[in-house]
Amino acid sequence: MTGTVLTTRRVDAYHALTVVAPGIAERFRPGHFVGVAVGGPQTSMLTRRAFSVHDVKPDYGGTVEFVFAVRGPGTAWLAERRARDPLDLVGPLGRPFPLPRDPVTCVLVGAEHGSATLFTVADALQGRGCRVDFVLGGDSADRVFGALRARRMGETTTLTTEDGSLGMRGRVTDVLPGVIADVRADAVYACGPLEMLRGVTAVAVEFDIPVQVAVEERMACGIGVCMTCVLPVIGDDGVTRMVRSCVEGPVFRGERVRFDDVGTIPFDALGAPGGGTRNVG
Amino acid sequence: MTGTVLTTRRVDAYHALTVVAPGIAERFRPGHFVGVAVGGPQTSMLTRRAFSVHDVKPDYGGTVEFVFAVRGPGTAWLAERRARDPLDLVGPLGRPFPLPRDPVTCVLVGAEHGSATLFTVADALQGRGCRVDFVLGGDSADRVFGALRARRMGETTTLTTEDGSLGMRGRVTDVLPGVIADVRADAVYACGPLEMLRGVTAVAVEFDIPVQVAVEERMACGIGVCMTCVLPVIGDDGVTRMVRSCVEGPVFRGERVRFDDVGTIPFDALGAPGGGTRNVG
Amino acid sequence: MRTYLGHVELANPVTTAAGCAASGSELAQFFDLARIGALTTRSITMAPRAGRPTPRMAETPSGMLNAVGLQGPGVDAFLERELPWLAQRGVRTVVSIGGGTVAEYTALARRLTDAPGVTAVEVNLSCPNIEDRGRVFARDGAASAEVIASVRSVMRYDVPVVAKLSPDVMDIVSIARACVDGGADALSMINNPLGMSIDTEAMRPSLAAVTGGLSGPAIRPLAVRCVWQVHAALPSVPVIGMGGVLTGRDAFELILAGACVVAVGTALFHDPYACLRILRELEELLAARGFHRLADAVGLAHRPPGAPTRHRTDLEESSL
Amino acid sequence: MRTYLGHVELANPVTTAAGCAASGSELAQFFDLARIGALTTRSITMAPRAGRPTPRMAETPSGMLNAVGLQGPGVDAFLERELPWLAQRGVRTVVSIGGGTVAEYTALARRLTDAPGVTAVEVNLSCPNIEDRGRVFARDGAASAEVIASVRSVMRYDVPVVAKLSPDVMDIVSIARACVDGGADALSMINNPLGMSIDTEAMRPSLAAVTGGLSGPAIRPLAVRCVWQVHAALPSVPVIGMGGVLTGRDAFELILAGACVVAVGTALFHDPYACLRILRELEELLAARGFHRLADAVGLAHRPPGAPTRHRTDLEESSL
Ligand SMILES: Cc1cc2nc3c(=O)[nH]c(=O)nc-3n(C[C@H](O)[C@H](O)[C@H](O)COP(=O)(O)OP(=O)(O)OC[C@H]3O[C@@H](n4cnc5c(N)ncnc54)[C@H](O)[C@@H]3O)c2cc1C
Ligand SMILES: Cc1cc2nc3c(=O)[nH]c(=O)nc-3n(C[C@H](O)[C@H](O)[C@H](O)COP(=O)(O)OP(=O)(O)OC[C@H]3O[C@@H](n4cnc5c(N)ncnc54)[C@H](O)[C@@H]3O)c2cc1C
Ligand SMILES: Cc1cc2nc3c(=O)[nH]c(=O)nc-3n(C[C@H](O)[C@H](O)[C@H](O)COP(=O)(O)O)c2cc1C
Ligand SMILES: Cc1cc2nc3c(=O)[nH]c(=O)nc-3n(C[C@H](O)[C@H](O)[C@H](O)COP(=O)(O)O)c2cc1C
Ligand code: FES
Ligand code: FES
Repeated sequence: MTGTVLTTRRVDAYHALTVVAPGIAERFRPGHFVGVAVGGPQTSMLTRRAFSVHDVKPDYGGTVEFVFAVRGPGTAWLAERRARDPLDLVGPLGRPFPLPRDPVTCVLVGAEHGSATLFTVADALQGRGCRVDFVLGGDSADRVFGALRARRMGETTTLTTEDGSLGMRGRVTDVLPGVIADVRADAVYACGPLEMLRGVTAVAVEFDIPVQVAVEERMACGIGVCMTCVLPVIGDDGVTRMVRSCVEGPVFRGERVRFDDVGTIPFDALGAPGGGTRNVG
Repeated sequence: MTGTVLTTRRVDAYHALTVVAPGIAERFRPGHFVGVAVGGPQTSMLTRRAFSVHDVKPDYGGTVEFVFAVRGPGTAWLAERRARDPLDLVGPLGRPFPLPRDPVTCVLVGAEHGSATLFTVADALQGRGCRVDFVLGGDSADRVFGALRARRMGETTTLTTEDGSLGMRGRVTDVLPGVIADVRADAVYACGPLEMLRGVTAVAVEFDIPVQVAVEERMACGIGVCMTCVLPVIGDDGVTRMVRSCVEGPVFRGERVRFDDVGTIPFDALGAPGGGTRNVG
Repeated sequence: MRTYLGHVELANPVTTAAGCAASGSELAQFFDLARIGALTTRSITMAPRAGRPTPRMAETPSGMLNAVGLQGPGVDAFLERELPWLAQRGVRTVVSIGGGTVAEYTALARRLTDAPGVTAVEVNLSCPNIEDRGRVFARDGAASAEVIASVRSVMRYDVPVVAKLSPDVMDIVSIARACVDGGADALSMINNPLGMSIDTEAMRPSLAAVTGGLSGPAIRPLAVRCVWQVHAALPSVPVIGMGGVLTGRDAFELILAGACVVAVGTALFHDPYACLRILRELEELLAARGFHRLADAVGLAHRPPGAPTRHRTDLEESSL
Repeated sequence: MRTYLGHVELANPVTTAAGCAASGSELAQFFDLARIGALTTRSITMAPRAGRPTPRMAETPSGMLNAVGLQGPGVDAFLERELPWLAQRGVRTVVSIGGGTVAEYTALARRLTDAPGVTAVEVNLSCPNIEDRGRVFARDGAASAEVIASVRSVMRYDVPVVAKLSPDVMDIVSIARACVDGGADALSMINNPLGMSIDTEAMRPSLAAVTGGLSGPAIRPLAVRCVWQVHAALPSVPVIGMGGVLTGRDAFELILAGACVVAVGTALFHDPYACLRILRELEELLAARGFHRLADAVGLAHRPPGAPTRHRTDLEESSL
């Protein structure tokens, strides 16, 4: 589980670490994430940090790259890693993005570090003959990750920033309807903050096309044992369950996620306190 | 308080760190120690580690060197420090060795890492025209610190190892009476494990010469506020008190330390439970 | 390195802690569950439970807070799917149960009586007693004893009943004693002390449930103290020790304090292989110190100063 | 950033925790003691006390255990040397007192009544009650209330009496309420929970006293929870919060939970300048969030979700 940092780089507001981790690279599929131990020996930081895999490469038996912004002490520690430092990773974790069988047109929507997740998805889609268009956003130009690469890979790339410093002023959801209409999209893939995923899902539902979203919930384990990362998701049977985003997600069909009820236990969820489904097996 | 590591070196079984710390170097006197924060940001290791200062130099405004053996997680972390790493030190701490006014003959006795403390003492003594003889010991040759330097500095140097791999087989206390007699010592300075300090003190008392010992007790603060580092010491008034080895020591007159009662509260200590001195102000 | 929980033999002393291994199958991808002493289930409740809203976890210095709220499928689904899955794989299973009334605990125990594959029942007493204004059972010796006595009376005689205690009490020994008097075959400690943290950015409690259970190495000193006190008072009662065990050294610490089984909880979140690693480290530690049997180390730190280290060789036989 | 402890004004909310600043003079080499809100003394006892044997301390994850046993010079020497030294330097001084009987606490309080320079008296209730088989006062609401009432009755009316509570209880709110009913002007929490560690090399308890008090960031979640619960139940009672405060953020966390004064203990062992650093960091945090008065932040995390952050501007005046 202990890999070695191969390279570190800064990309605008983000840091990227490439780690030699053949066991993870080998089994990787787009949408997977890794759990990274932070702080080194005797650290007081007990929980692993989750990061989407940005890229995998075959070098040195297999490397994994992830992209992050410094947010708290764990990411601050990661930002100080240097080449050759050991790094303890668990992965690949989570359910990857389902890919269409047919060569359809897909819009890939990313905000902030969420964009980093999209490029392996784009690769895989293009490998199946899909057309890929990007919509990437962020607060400001330095927080829009991967614009250049998107321009190289995508048929079209639309950028948004809240402050107007790059692309259109506004949010990805402001431009998404136009893009979907223009490219006649068949499906949407989205990564980013919950609020954005909710908006993207609403747009896709409007256009009646499938949307796959990758959510981020606070995770203590990433492997399905702690039950802390749940959110209300409607199952095939129509029943809402509190499902774990680490093993049943992080990728969900957008319209199945009850975005408005995240952070609550909906009264009609299976096992909700005093709910109608109490005593339903 | 944050210094910068200037150099690191290995000396047999020991590690030595030289740290740029002008504020400490400036005020240093032989016998002082430093409190070193270990583990870096977000560490779970809360208490500073105490190390005697082995050497100070004027380079870069003032450097401090200390010598240590890896013992637990704190010293393991220190052993991994590299040049230019920051290191958080508090010091100089403790009461230094009192030095004689007259140019007398002193035997300096060290065991294990305790030997590292003696060289600045030797320097200061020689600066006052004292004759210095060394007795250094350790479990094995690689644990006898500073033998070469002692040979350069001392009139005589006697080495002992438990396994006979260097010098005489045995302990410093086995050879000390001979050395004291041979050099007609006027005073003894000693650093090392408690058991050794007890033995050295007994020898000095036998010869009726003063002995200064530097003790090591478990310390949480090193600055006199936590009261964890106490040992029973007889005061000028003949009363035994539980005194703090960090501020009232670590250097004591050997015969004042009640070695046999370390780890207990002697019944006649001031404030002992149910003791005769209860209610004595 | 076999050990005994009451008269039940376990191949080794390392188990998962209740609620830290979900249904078991999640960990099975990482290692063979049959290799650990036992797997302890999450606390099973009568009805399925959706648990508490999120955020359910917050990291704290050397620990974490959780407020999961016993999310689980309910006893029917547990008996139908989870327990048989474990039994088929030969996994020794300690079934943890949680309830809001004595009757609910008893009903759960009754459901387990005929279920194959129940190695022991651990009664999670850290549940609010809905008949006593939500006061947690574990904080009240009489209520705890009542639950234990009732569960004991319906469980098969050969399935040990383990009372799981909370450290949030005035005197853990009196609660332990009440449980043993009530019929507990073994004791398990410690459940999470109640803690809280505040997100200083949002200026609100970090957890949706406001307070949560503290776990991880931060609480190990509390766990060692509880195990020590209870073992000192009740040396013949087997104790499952838990709380902040990350390494074999930590497990050994609880064993020296008096535990004959050690459960691993939060460490699993950090290291899915924690149980087997801890077991290996513990075996190495014991071997390095010349122990041939685990029982020789159980409670050894209680020996009077100066006593030889091996004076308790009769412990294994008398561990019930 | 002034704050109030009862009707006594402190220049700022940062104090030392009892027993963590020795006689005060030790810290004076590092900074001017008059710059902190107050200095809390070690718990003063009637007779001089030699304390417990060594080892008295052991490091634990994000914390430490101590068993100092109230080593100190006794009240005579305290009044003769330590208190005047502090008073001369204009140091606001909270005098902590410890006793084994109600009478002893009362006698101590009486000795303090006429002593100049006593800003407040903090009653360390975590002492064994020798009249109740050594049961710690703080674990028993009635015994705590008796001590507080008796101390209150002999102390000068303008010197607040602060009851210092232990987290090792079933229900901290009921103890807090008993103390307030007994006459406590303020509450202080938390004292060290009881912990233990075992040296796995020696296979013996790490501390000579076997068990010891756990302090440091490991216990902060317990401290936040206690302050929160007590502030929720008794919002008008001033609380001195402590337990694992290392930074301004940590102090702010306790303030948001309901503390109007924050004490720094173990952090002083790591950083002799901790009090002033924490004060500066706290001031910066408050300024960055637009607080003009400390009182506006006290207990703010209790506001109902969605409520504006500044709804408690009347708190300062009513903080007694
Ligand atoms: C599936 C998944 C994929 C992610 N991918 C990325 C990525 O590619 N790039 C990136 O920058 N960030 C990503 N995140 C968020 C990332 O995990 C957090 O930014 C990081 O944990 C913050 O750690 P910290 O110590 O710096 O901050 P702190 O806020 O101090 O962290 C404290 C605790 O909260 C948890 N936490 C805090 N924020 C989050 C969050 N947003 N999501 C989950 N847990 C959180 C931490 O894991 C830790 O346990 C992802 C999160 C998830 C769940
Ligand atoms: C005044 C003084 C001077 C010292 N000088 C030196 C020196 O020059 N070279 C050297 O190698 N060692 C010296 N020591 C001992 C050194 O402090 C310990 O080896 C070190 O603290 C061990 O830390 P650790 O994390 O590796 O071990 P751990 O055993 O894991 O430490 C755990 C805790 O115990 C304390 N502790 C452990 N051993 C000792 C000890 N022997 N003395 C005091 N506290 C201890 C630590 O400070 C820490 O709080 C000195 C100690 C004192 C008191
Ligand atoms: C996320 C989580 C869920 C838990 N769920 C349960 C539970 O269902 N029943 C129970 O008795 N204890 C539960 N516990 C408590 C653990 O079993 C254990 O007693 C405690 O966490 C201390 O051990 P640790 O520090 O190794 O985690 C839970 C702990 C955690 C962290
Ligand atoms: C070494 C030490 C000595 C203490 N002595 C006392 C004391 O004499 N009286 C008292 O009320 N609390 C005493 N305490 C408890 C502290 O005042 C404080 O309540 C506790 O340590 C939590 O704060 P912290 O984590 O900041 O240290 C002591 C704590 C330590 C660590
Ligand atoms: S993070 Fe633990 S179950 Fe998902
Ligand atoms: S180490 Fe704290 S008083 Fe000496």
